[in-house]
Amino acid sequence: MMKTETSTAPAPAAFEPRITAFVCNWCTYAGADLAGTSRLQYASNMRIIKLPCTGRIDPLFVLKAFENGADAVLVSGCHPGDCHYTSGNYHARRRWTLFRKLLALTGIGDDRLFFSWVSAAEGQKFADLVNDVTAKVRKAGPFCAVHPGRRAS
Amino acid sequence: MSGTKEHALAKAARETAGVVLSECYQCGKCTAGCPMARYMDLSPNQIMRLAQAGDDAALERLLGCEALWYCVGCLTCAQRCPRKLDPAAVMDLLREMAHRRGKIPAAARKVLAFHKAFLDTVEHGGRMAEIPLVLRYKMKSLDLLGDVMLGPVMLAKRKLPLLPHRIRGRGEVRRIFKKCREEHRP
Amino acid sequence: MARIGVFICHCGENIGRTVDCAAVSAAAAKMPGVVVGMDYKYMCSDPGQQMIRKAIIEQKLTGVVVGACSPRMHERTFRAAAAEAGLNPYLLEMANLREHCSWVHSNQAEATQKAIDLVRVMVAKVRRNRPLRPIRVPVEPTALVVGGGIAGIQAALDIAAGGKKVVLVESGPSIGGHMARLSETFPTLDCSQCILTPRMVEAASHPNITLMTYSEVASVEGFVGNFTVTIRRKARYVDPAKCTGCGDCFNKCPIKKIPNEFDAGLGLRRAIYVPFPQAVPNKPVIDAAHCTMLQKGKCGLCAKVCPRGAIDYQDQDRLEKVKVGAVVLATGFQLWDHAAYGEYGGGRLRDVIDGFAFERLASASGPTAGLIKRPSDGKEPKTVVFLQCCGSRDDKVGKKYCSKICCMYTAKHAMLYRHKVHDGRAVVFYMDVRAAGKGYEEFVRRAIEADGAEYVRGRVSRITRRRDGKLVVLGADTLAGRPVTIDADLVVLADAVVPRPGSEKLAQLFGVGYDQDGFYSEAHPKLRPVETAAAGVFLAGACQAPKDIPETVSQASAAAAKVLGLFAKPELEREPVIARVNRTTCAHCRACISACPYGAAKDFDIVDRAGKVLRAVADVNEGLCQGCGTCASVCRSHSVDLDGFTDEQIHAELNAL
Amino acid sequence: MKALREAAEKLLREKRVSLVIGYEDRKGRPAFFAAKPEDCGRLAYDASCRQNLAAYLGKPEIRARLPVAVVAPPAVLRSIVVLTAESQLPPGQVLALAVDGDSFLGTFDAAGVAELLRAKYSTLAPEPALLERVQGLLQKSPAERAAFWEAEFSKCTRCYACRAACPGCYCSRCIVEKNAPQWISTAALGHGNYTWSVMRAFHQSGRCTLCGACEAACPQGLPLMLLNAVLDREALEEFGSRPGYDPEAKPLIGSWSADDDHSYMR
Amino acid sequence: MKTLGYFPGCSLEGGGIELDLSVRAIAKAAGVDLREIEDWNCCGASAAHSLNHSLAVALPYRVLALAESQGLSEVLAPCAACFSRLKGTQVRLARSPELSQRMQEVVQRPYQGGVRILNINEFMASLLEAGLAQKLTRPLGLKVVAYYGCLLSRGQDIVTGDDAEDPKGMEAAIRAAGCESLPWNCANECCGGGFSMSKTGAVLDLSQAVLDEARAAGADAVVTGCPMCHSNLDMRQMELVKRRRIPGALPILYLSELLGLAAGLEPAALGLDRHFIESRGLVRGGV
Repeated sequence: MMKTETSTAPAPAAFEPRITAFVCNWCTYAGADLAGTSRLQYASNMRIIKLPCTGRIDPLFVLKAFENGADAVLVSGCHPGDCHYTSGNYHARRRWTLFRKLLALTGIGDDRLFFSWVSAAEGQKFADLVNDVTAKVRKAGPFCAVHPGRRAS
Repeated sequence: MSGTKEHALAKAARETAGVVLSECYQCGKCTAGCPMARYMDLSPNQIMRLAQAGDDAALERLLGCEALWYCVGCLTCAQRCPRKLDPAAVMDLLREMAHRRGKIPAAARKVLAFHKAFLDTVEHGGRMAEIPLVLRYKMKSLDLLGDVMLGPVMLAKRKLPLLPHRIRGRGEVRRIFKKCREEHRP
Repeated sequence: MARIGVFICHCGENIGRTVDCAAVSAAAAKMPGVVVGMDYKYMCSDPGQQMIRKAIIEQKLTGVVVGACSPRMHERTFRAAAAEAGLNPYLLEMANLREHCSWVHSNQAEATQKAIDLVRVMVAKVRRNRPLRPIRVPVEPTALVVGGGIAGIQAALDIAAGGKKVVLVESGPSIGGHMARLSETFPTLDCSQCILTPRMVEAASHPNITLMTYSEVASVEGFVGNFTVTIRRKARYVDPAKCTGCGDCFNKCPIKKIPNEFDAGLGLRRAIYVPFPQAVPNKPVIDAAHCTMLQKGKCGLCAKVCPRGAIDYQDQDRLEKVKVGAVVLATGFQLWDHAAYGEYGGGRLRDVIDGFAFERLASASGPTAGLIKRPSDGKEPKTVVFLQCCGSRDDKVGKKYCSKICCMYTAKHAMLYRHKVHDGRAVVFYMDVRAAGKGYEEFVRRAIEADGAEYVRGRVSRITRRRDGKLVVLGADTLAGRPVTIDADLVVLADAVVPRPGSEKLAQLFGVGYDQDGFYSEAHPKLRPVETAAAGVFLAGACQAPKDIPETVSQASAAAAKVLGLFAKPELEREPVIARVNRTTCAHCRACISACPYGAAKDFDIVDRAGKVLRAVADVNEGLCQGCGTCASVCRSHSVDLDGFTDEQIHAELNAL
Repeated sequence: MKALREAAEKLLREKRVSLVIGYEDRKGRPAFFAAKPEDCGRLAYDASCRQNLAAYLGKPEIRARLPVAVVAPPAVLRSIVVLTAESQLPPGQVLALAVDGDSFLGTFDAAGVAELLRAKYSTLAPEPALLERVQGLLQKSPAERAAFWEAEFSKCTRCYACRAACPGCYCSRCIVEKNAPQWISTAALGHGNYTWSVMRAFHQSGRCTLCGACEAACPQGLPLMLLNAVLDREALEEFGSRPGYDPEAKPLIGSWSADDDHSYMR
Repeated sequence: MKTLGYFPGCSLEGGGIELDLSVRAIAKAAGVDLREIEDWNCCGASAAHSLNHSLAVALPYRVLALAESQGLSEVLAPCAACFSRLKGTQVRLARSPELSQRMQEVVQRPYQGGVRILNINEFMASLLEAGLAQKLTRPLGLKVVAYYGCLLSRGQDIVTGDDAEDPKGMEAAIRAAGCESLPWNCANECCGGGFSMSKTGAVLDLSQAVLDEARAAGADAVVTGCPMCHSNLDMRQMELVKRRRIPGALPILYLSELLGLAAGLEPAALGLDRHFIESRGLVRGGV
């Protein structure tokens, strides 16, 4: 068992956010694989849902994730021009530009909903991204319990 | 950084000089462009290499070398380093360590004497002024004969104010010196 | 009733070190619908696969989740195993417990919890999986090879030798690529043109090869087995059918002072020209930008002297469509522009040249007929300084990577120079000499020991030109720990190898990935080095990464073998991840039709028996659909769904989190 | 008013349409379907007409009776163009009796509607008061915004009057009615109400003409136009989207440009 | 009248007084009011930097804090070394809130980061843009080389808007003064900097290389913006002449002097009479 200093268990009271990520199969999923093969260490709070392309991601998926208790959602796919399906990410980009504004109006802002381009070559970026998102959400705290979009626990 | 061991010097270089020593791949471009390299007993790339090693013997050679005192601060090494490192900043760090340790090679003592004279002057009056500086320098370096003629010529050229300016806030400046010195106690 | 089996792999220590695999399989066994939870040291091994097969048969499993490495690694393996046991392979899913979990986390409790979550998500998904059948599509047994350098030539020849048709597209007027520009080749010092030109001629004359020079890929449609590629045939202004290559036109052309790209600008060419004497096809083109007839309507001399009337000033770019089943990208490289190094003169010093320029100086067929003369004054340089890693291994100004070929060609340059200028000094500044290759290390030693090249370990900080014409090279000898200054007559920079301009755009046309430097990405760095993520598109040569000639030729032959393998079957199978439309609920708003990147979604009329149109809806063409799912997400009523990633599956995954 | 009635009557008399959809001359100005020329005397139009009659054009009962004419103030005209772009109106089957304030502007087919809009209404903009409400809400903290909507959505009874009133909601099977899987809970409770209203608004992005019919129809008085307005503003600013002017427009969600903004992407 | 904060620095009160005189004169001619930071202290120069990195930041911090508290949002630091120290500190503070916090404790003064530091090249360029060019009525017709040295050419995020390997920041001003800026190889080479007294031999070697190259380029004079460079090239040149290491004397001018001369100001008012190497002869009809 390899132990490093960073692996100390969190204090019991610490808030550990639940983060749901929707990623495309070709770029970000592969980038996350590269982070793994490169043995980059990052926070364990994120759970990935793999889809073929960011173009597949319906905003409903995001709302469902929040409804089910996610404290934040990440959507990540190929950089512009790199989409395996040539333009799925462009479709997605336009969708998110609008949807994030709509969610912001209802109180879900930039500390809850994250978007990124991570290519298959960007293992380091993926690891940094997970850490950064986790840190931001940790700071933002649990997704407002009274938010109308969350299932009453 | 996980999984890698970092020795004390590497840690200090990362924290105070912003240089991750392991990133140096010894290309020598720092040495190639250094205007002072030809006067140095250790070339800048050798200083980086020994700093990477970081063991006691390496440290002994580093802190005792003259080269540390000959960095002119021209920024060429950092400007051209392909690894975006700043070898001069590492030398700054080592120089401070050498100064704290106190064993300065004879050839470098004039440089140290000058720096000290400069800082003494500033600590005293808040500003540097050439006449007090030169006097202090000559006391410290015992270089009594060097440049003896320059002073009078400078005076003739009306380049030196006879009464150096002393600022109102020199108490404040002295306090700053004191605090910074305290921070630097090993 | 779902009967799911969950199999957790320790991957030796790789997963087991951080994830408590037994705990994961125990937790999985309690998940709804799961009837078997097991863990094993190496699930991908034969006994591991046997465990899965046995459980499928004995437990009558309706779905399987393997918690192991990334599905990109072993999904095929496990799906094949499931199929052997009689389970539809698409009823098996993988949870990525290695790349996404054990390798990236070190806290065992956290990693184990995450692993359980990942497995639960996949169990929830697999319960909603439906059996799918691969899609079969016919294959057009013609290959397209893009790039007519040695990689493209070799790939085309090998495919043609296998009895399949090839279309070889080259953007320049001649095939041959960079190899045709080299003087000699390391480590044998063969004359480059002597070994290359027979291949060029063979490619041009092979009955299975259609050569399209001065042509570029304009657009790509379709998919593996069935690409339709539109080629832009650039206007040559010379009808190749009539031209005999006699040369009267370019001997008479009055526009004489155009720097010849082939000679790295050291020689001159005319406005109508063949790039080099051995060009294939050996027929000229008119460089429209420099031709006064095409620019201003004045001159027309070439048309007058042409005995065959082959000159056609009205010629225009034409688009031509070719149908191909597979593609080999062999677009090669170019040298990075060292103008970015201000400290090396910023590209303004004429006697600071790149490696290709030196090749041309050293080449018997070059602008100096093989005499080493420096560009500024034509004098023979008595001291030549070679700088390795110029723009390579320097991501501050240039590129992070090692360009791989420079150590060897620099040694060759130093050697050739010393052979030609006996009283000359060749000084090589290097950081490391990377001479891993058959006969390579021996070659470098020979350059040093037998030919007297002076190797100095260190980079150069600055090059300036003194008024007497000397180039002052400020370097370091890091082994001696001292700065070194050399007064040189000529400096040769071993500039980094970078992809050709436009290669990223080409990659986008074919849906091929590329890395941050623009080199094409192979499907797997070790096990699928000539394939790309785009099915049916293969790689050869330096478009993938810097490579020397032997390596390039090897990869080209490998790509050809892949193409021939693909063409060996009349049909091929594709992943059945495709979209489907629920015609009952489709409101025909046409958003999916607008969104589909492949034109696979289209209008469809529902008709009654009499053929009367009852209603229009959207429909998806199975052959064209690539399975991105963009259509599904723009459908407001969710009347479009994507097999393999259905609404139900995703919904279940989210509910499992 | 007289001119409108005469034009409607003429269409029915000449059998150019089988039905005129308009507003009835009584309190509340409800929708009125004139099938006979003599019914047209009951037609009326003034500023109190809040319904968007284009909503009827998506209903199967009306589609079965094409061709029809519809009394159309500017917002309805734009809805007609949106529906045309989405292939919902068979060519030549819908005529607009264009009205504005108290004037009748004439009878137009789909192409004529687009031309009229470009000529006379190219500068239609959302009401400033609406944008101010949006701005006001955006100035609050996220928690306050959440609380605001919590309070509002808790009133929703899921009567779907908003959907019925909207010409954009012509799907034969609405996403909320899909039950395998059921993405949106149909219980009139917090998260289902939230998801419903947010998705309903999002489904109108690039298509909503800000006619206000949904909000006017809501028996609980939910401020639905805030959601529509924030999307409308973003779509205009980011993509230059102006729904309801171009009958050949590609769907905003379902098309893209390489220049689209992604400054928020990391 | 535009007001600009002014940090002369210690050199300009002594050996570099010509720079102070000429900068003040040209500013006056251009209608810019230079307001000296009250009670400023030494920036620490290379001495502080060499021996105590905290001091190397703390001393400039006090200057920045003073400037801010005196309402000076832009400060000219004509001395290249002072400029480099002040702006370098500014950049580091902006990057590290932690350092800002620590410095506030050491110096006991607040600083919000609201001061912009200008070097002499930027200052001259801004004067030209603001209309000084029209006042340069005496084109000098000299062939000069622009000498940037180290601290007006290098320093990441310190010297911005210029090319470290091919600096051009003085070109416009030199042309505006009716002079030709000759191409040469030493524009950004080092003169030996602060080692004038403590390692004089090195300074002589390095300065000689610069002077040799300037002469080979055919220059009538070397133009600089740094008092340290000036002192090494001007004062130490006497020694090189005396030891016959160089064939003759080459005048060294500050950029501000060059512009002052072109504006028709008196050479003495610009401090030309205080140079070690006689330079008044450069002006037509001069002494």
